[in-house]
Amino acid sequence: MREFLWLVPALPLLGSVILMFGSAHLSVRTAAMIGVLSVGLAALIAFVISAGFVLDPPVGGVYQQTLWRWFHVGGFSVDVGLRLDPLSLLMMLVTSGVGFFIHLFATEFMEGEQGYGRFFAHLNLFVAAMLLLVLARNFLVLYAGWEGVGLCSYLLIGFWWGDPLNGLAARKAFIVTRIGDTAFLIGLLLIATRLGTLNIASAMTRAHETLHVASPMVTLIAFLLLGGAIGKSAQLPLHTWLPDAMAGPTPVSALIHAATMVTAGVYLIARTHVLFLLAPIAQFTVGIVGALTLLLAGFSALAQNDIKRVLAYSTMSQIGYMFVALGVGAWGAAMFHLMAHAFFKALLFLSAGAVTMRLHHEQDIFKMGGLWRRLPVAFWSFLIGSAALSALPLVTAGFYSKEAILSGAWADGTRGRVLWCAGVVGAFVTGVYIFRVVFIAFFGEEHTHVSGSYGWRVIVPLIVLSTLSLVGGFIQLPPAFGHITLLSDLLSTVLPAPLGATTVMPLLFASFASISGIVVAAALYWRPTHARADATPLWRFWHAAAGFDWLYDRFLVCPVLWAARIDRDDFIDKIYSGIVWVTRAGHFAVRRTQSGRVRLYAAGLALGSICLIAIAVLR
Amino acid sequence: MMTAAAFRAFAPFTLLGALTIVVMLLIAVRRDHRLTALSTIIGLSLCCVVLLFSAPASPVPVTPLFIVDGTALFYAGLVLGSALIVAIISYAYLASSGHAAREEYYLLLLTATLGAAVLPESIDFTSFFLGIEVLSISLLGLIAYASPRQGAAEAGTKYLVLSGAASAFLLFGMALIYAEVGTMSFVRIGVEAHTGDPADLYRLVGVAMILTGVGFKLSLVPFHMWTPDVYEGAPAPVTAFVAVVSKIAVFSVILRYFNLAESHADTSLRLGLEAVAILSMLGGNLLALLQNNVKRLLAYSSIAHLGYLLVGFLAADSLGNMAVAYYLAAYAVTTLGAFGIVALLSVPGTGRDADQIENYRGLFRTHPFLAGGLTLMLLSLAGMPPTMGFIGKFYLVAAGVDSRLFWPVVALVVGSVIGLYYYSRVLVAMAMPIEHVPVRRAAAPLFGKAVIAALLVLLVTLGVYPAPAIAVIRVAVGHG
Amino acid sequence: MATVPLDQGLLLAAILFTLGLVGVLARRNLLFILMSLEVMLNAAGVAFIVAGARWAAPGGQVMFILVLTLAATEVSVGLALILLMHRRIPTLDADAGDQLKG
Amino acid sequence: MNSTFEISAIVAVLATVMTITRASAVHALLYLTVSLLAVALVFFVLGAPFAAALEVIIYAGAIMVLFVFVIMMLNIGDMAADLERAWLTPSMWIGPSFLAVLLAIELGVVVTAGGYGHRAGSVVDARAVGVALVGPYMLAVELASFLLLAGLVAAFHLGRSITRAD
Amino acid sequence: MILLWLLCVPAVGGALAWLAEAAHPNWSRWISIGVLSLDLLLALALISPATSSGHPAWIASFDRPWIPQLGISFELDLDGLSLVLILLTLALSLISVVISWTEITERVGLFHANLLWTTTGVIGVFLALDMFLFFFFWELMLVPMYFLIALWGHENRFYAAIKFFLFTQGSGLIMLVAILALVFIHQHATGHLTFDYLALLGTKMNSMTAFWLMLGFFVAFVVKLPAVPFHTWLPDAHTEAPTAGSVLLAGVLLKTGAYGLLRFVVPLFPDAAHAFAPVAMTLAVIGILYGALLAFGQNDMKRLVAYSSISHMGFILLGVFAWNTLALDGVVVQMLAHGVSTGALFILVGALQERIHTRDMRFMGGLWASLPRLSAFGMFFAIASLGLPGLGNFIGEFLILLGSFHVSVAFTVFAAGGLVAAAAYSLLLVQRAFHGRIEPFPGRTGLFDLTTPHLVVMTVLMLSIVGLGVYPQPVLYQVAPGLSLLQHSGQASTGLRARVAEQP
Repeated sequence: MREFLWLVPALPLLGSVILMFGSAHLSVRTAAMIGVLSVGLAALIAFVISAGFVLDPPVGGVYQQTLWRWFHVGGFSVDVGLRLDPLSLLMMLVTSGVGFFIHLFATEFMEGEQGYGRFFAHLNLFVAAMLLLVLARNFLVLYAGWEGVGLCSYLLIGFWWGDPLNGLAARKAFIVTRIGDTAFLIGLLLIATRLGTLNIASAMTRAHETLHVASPMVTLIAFLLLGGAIGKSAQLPLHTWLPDAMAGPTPVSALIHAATMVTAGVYLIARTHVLFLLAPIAQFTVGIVGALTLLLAGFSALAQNDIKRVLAYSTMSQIGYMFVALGVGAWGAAMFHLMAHAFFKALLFLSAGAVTMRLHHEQDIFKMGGLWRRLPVAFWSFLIGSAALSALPLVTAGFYSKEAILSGAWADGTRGRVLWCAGVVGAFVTGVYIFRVVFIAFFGEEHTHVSGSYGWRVIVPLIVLSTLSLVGGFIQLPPAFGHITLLSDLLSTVLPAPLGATTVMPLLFASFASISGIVVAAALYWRPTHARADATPLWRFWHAAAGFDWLYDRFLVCPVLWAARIDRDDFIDKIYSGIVWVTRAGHFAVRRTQSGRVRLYAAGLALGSICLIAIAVLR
Repeated sequence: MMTAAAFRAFAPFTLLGALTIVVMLLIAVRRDHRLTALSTIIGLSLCCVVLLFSAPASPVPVTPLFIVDGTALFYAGLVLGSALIVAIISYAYLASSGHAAREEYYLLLLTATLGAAVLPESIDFTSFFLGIEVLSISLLGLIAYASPRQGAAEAGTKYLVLSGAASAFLLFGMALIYAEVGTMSFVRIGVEAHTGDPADLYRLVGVAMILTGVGFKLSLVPFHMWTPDVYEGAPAPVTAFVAVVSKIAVFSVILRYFNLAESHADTSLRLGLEAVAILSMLGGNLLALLQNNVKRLLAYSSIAHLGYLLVGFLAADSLGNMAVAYYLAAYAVTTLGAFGIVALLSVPGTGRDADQIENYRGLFRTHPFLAGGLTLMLLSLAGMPPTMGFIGKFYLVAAGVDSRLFWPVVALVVGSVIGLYYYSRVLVAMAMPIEHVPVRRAAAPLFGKAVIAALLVLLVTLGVYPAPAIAVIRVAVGHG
Repeated sequence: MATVPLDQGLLLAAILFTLGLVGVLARRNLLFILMSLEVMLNAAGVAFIVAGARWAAPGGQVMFILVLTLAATEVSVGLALILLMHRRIPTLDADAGDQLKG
Repeated sequence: MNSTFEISAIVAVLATVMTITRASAVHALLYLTVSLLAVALVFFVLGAPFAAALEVIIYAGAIMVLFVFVIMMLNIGDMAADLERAWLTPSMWIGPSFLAVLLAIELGVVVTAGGYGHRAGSVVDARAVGVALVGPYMLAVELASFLLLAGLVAAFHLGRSITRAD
Repeated sequence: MILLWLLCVPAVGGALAWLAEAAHPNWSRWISIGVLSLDLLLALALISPATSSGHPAWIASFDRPWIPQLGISFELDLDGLSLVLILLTLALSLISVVISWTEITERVGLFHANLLWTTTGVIGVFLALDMFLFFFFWELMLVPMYFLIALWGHENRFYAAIKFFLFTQGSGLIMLVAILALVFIHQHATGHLTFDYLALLGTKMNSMTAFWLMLGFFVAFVVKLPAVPFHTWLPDAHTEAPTAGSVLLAGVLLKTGAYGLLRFVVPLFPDAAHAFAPVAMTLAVIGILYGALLAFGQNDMKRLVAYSSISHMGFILLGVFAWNTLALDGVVVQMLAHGVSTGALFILVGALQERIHTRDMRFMGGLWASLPRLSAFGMFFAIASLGLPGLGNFIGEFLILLGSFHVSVAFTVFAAGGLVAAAAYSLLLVQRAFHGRIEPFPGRTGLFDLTTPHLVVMTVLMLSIVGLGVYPQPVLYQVAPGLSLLQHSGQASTGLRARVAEQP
């Protein structure tokens, strides 16, 4: 069965190609079928392979598959190959599984839209690229998936291309992430030249063997990889694309935030943890970046009125948690949270989508209100998602994964304690901002008219994801809670360090923070009509996410645009124009001597002769 | 006094002289344009044929004034061949004019050719000077010919005055040298120059003044100013003659003088010549840059081409001599073709030739063959493959590089680039659609086109496969 | 016969030559220009005679005769041209003929 | 006899100066004739009696007569002389004179510096010249005849054009 | 002998196509297609069979005396590098004929003649191993190209054509001087006058001379490439040329510059080139970034693509002067990929101009609605040009960066910055032309989408660029022996001679 591993990325790719070329000829129904079935089949195969993997692990815990030799130049070769180990297995399952449900949801959500087939073509490609990314055995193949993900995000964020703003957001997403990608690529060049290979496993081995701990080289490599991860995972300071990426259709947001794209950075760092272990400074930086991002994003989420933007900032914040985990070496916790986050964030986006699709795509939470009665399915889904996000203790997956991270941080010495504090503050803020949305949007007075009804393609994904958000955490419980270690057992062959907290105090403290956040939200926003606070400078500061966009605009974008504009005609060309001008001037100057006057001509003759004689005589 | 071998070797030129007399007598008997033209053409062809037969007899001295050797025969052949082509084109040109006295034209053409043809053989100041003057006086008549044309008399006057002054310089220079060394024979001047006083001021100044005179005939900067005016004022075939035949002849004789009298050794003269070469290349091309009159444009470009030739001249070795020979051949074919096409397009009765650049608009549509021909000619002038001009320029640059003539080669490159601009202006004009009322154009006669076709074949064949021509040149001038 | 220093003879020729040149350059009347040309050619002839006298060889005189031939031819053709020109534009001003330029 | 050379040379130069400065064509022509005659005397002094004779016969005789014919044909009168005077302004003179002075200085320096005190004066008579002409210079004579022929034809043709133009 | 045929077929075909116009314009077109297909088959027949032990560097040779007096022979040699580039040339020429079917309606015969002659010249450049012959073809290809621009171009065609002509011809003459100097230095050293490239390899000279001669060659090739600051002819020429002209210019003619750098500059003057590498690589990096900046600022779509070429060619210059196997292989792939992707973009711009009669992106927007296929292809090739992995350009750029990383980290890092810039301008193109608000400009209704011939052409191009990106190994295999020979030619020319002599 494992030999069909290549089908997992190939099927969505095939679906994408068929849809791309055939979208003009296919009916909406067929397009949806192809789009969903390709991912569904991939998910099924992934599930079967995973089952086989768990039940009958291959030798060494790794299954590898070489498809073809990509290129072989001067002793340097890159193979297109796949690698299945517990880490990629987890990612594969999450991506294909969550991806499938998002696809299913999208078939209904996107009904009646222009370019239905094109949408699914891109969506399929997105999943295919992500699967390639996670399954890649070679850094360059991983990079291919990495870029493919970036491309698809561009295509999908700008899906409604009729509005130039969407295009702008899409371009911003691509270019900002590409800055990180370029750093990543340079890191790859460094790996290739220093370690002589781009095969991930052998590169890690060689790094371990040849590079010293904290040597400048390995630190540099780690930082460059971190650059890539920051870009894709929307961490500081390359995070500005993510809120704007909400311009895309809601299923796209779900896909970007839950199953693909933003998790790639986390995956990359987990994948290359050997390097980060060798470079403690880089690893700590990961944690710092994560902590800063989770705080910044958390506070920014407090000041948003657009339901999707709140979710976008919450994603940044949650990825920040994962970075914190990576920073403290709680690799498994990061992956655990990644998985849990995939469930509840997909759920949140889909339920938000379910809300907006009934409200004529109204996304301002202050224009909603009282929806819990009108849209019970969406309300309950959103509520479960919110609970998981704010890590409501005991019953949600988010609680267990976040606790794993915080205990990991707590266990990591002084530096870890600092990160732990940030995490706890973040947990409090998370509770506040997400329940602010819940209270404003779903309770209070009704402001809008609700129309239509849901089909099964909306309801089923919501139910499934709700379930997973609630019970998905039970695969890994902390020692204090029964000590289930399914996940850490699985990952133990690839990722070092055990999962889970050993002490109870910090755990209780964090739980308290989450709950108090919810309570504060309830206190503040139960009566949402008085709660608008747009005017205060503080609100505006956080609404603009601390002004990073403004800063970049002012100091990076504008200068480049200015330079491009003033140099549109290429000042170097002016040099040549100058030469031409001088030549023409020379022409007109010498032409004046051709006056037609014979005596002048004779004077020329005489002058020439005089000069020649002078040269002859004077030497 | 003259041996049989000398007679045989000199036969083409004797024949040419006789031909002149015969044509003159023919005109006296019966004024008939076609007859005169035909006898001229046949006679010139005959001279060319005879020339081939005198080759085996060479090298042989003919009186102290001349020597018939490979170099001489090669250039004489170029002169005679070019004259023949000019004669044919002239017939096409004059046939369409209503001018009454067209016959003397051929007479003057023949005397001019004679003057030009004896120059390559000259090894003495007397023959040098006489050849140039026979050529110049005949040209004076030709330039002012067909006088209803605007500017013909003006062009003639300018040529008269300036040519006279140039001749005076030339003669004075010769006299100075004669005063210094006591001989007018090139070879003996060379000997004297070697044995005589190194500070021979008379000789140096003499050569400088000779160069003034020759520079005028070759229209080198700064002695060039007459060129465009005369080219414009003269009938197109005469322009071709001035541009080609007189240039080849004068260049060959000055080349001979410098080779024999070994003035190349003199650094100060070389400096002067380098300056003249550079000025000619740059000045000629600059002057042509935005020129709207095709004849003037070609005149300016010929100034530049003579400047290019000076690079080979300055190289002053076997390679340089061969380069000059090939380039002159290429220049002859190309310039004859270009002016030939101008002549074929002109209607002599209208007062001016087809010399405005507007006249060439849409030529590709109305005269595709001539337009295509002119395109190739201009490409050759610009030194682009697959034409003789390309090989020629290559050869010259080779000679220049081999002799380490840094600045002249730089000027050649710069000049060529400028040249490209104005040649392509004409090319572009021919391809443009006709906007205004079409200019009156002659319907070129078939034999005129045939001449152009022959030139084109030569141009391309020797441009793609120049080995035979180079072999001939190597035999003729390679060891000169 | 007494002898003349070579440089004196050539000096005379040079002065005559220069004067002729001044005439060519400074006069606007074509007739005068033609006369000045004759002066220049004559100066060249003088130079040849002087040079020939130095070497006591006939070459200088031969050359002088040829120069004389040229002078005669040039004057005849030149005068014919001047007449032609005068018929066309009734002036002898050399500067008037500037149709051909540029 | 050296003074003969000097006197005639000075006369020749002065007459030439007059030639190129006269406003009247006829006056100029007369001065030119004087100059040519003086030059003929110089030739005689230099030992070239044949050349001296030719100078008188052909230059002063034939060529000058041609000029006279043309002057008569063109019927140049006082008006033309006034015009000439008007043209002879300093602005017309200065440039050419400057050039000429430059050339004169150059030639003068060269001529006097390079003469090395050689003297000229042995007689080469008409016979010697004649022998040379039919000897080594035979073909030159032939060519000179073609020169004359060309001049003849050209002048003839241009003359025809003049009558046609009437 | 087959090499001679390779040259003669398009040369004669051009004349035939010209003459055939008299019968019917379509005759010219069909003749061109036939001739180019035939030539393509000839070239395909030369692909050397894959064996595990590798294949000889020189696949075919042809050598006859040409101008024996000057030591010039008509020497054609083909190695994998030449072959690959010739295949690209022929394929793009063939495509040019197809896409000109409706665009060119005037003087059809002459157009195709010029097109085929350009092809001839380019093939000659890729084949000639006699320096004179090389220069001959180098100049020869300019002339028909000049006419293609000057006669069938757009509004400002004369200016553009002359600019192109002057730049390339001027630099060509400088190269001529350098060639001659090299030949004479060789002659003085050995007493043997020859223009044979293989004989001239390893000519001894002092480092100053070598530097100047190298510079002479370098300028000629870098103008053609083009690199900053000799690039300003390119946007004008590309913009004003007819579509086929742009395709040939970008796809093929620029490659002759790269080929020259590979074949001549470094092998002939290894030490000088090595010493010069920092300067060249600086120019390359400036080219990459500056070209991108200029591309970003354009309103004219064709100009944007043209400037993007400058940016891409910067990578090639970088790779050549990195001069290791990785970089050189990258250069080859980049040449092919750039030829295909930029060619395709030019075709699309041409098609767009045919439909909406403007290239100004300010007057576009939302074209996806009316021209979905064209827009989709436009998007695809824009993405290819920004170097997405899986497409040919990425392989080229990656290998070049990897190769140059071994040589200089700093240059590589700056060059990699070009990837970000490429994303900026490529996406800007897509955004402004195909996406965005559907502007109600007049004449924008009832536009017809790409027709079948165009679709076929675009599909072929797309597949080839995907193929190049996914499985470039066949190409790398073809060029490997040639490249390794080049790399070793500077050091041991005698050994090279021996290796050449081994060929049948």
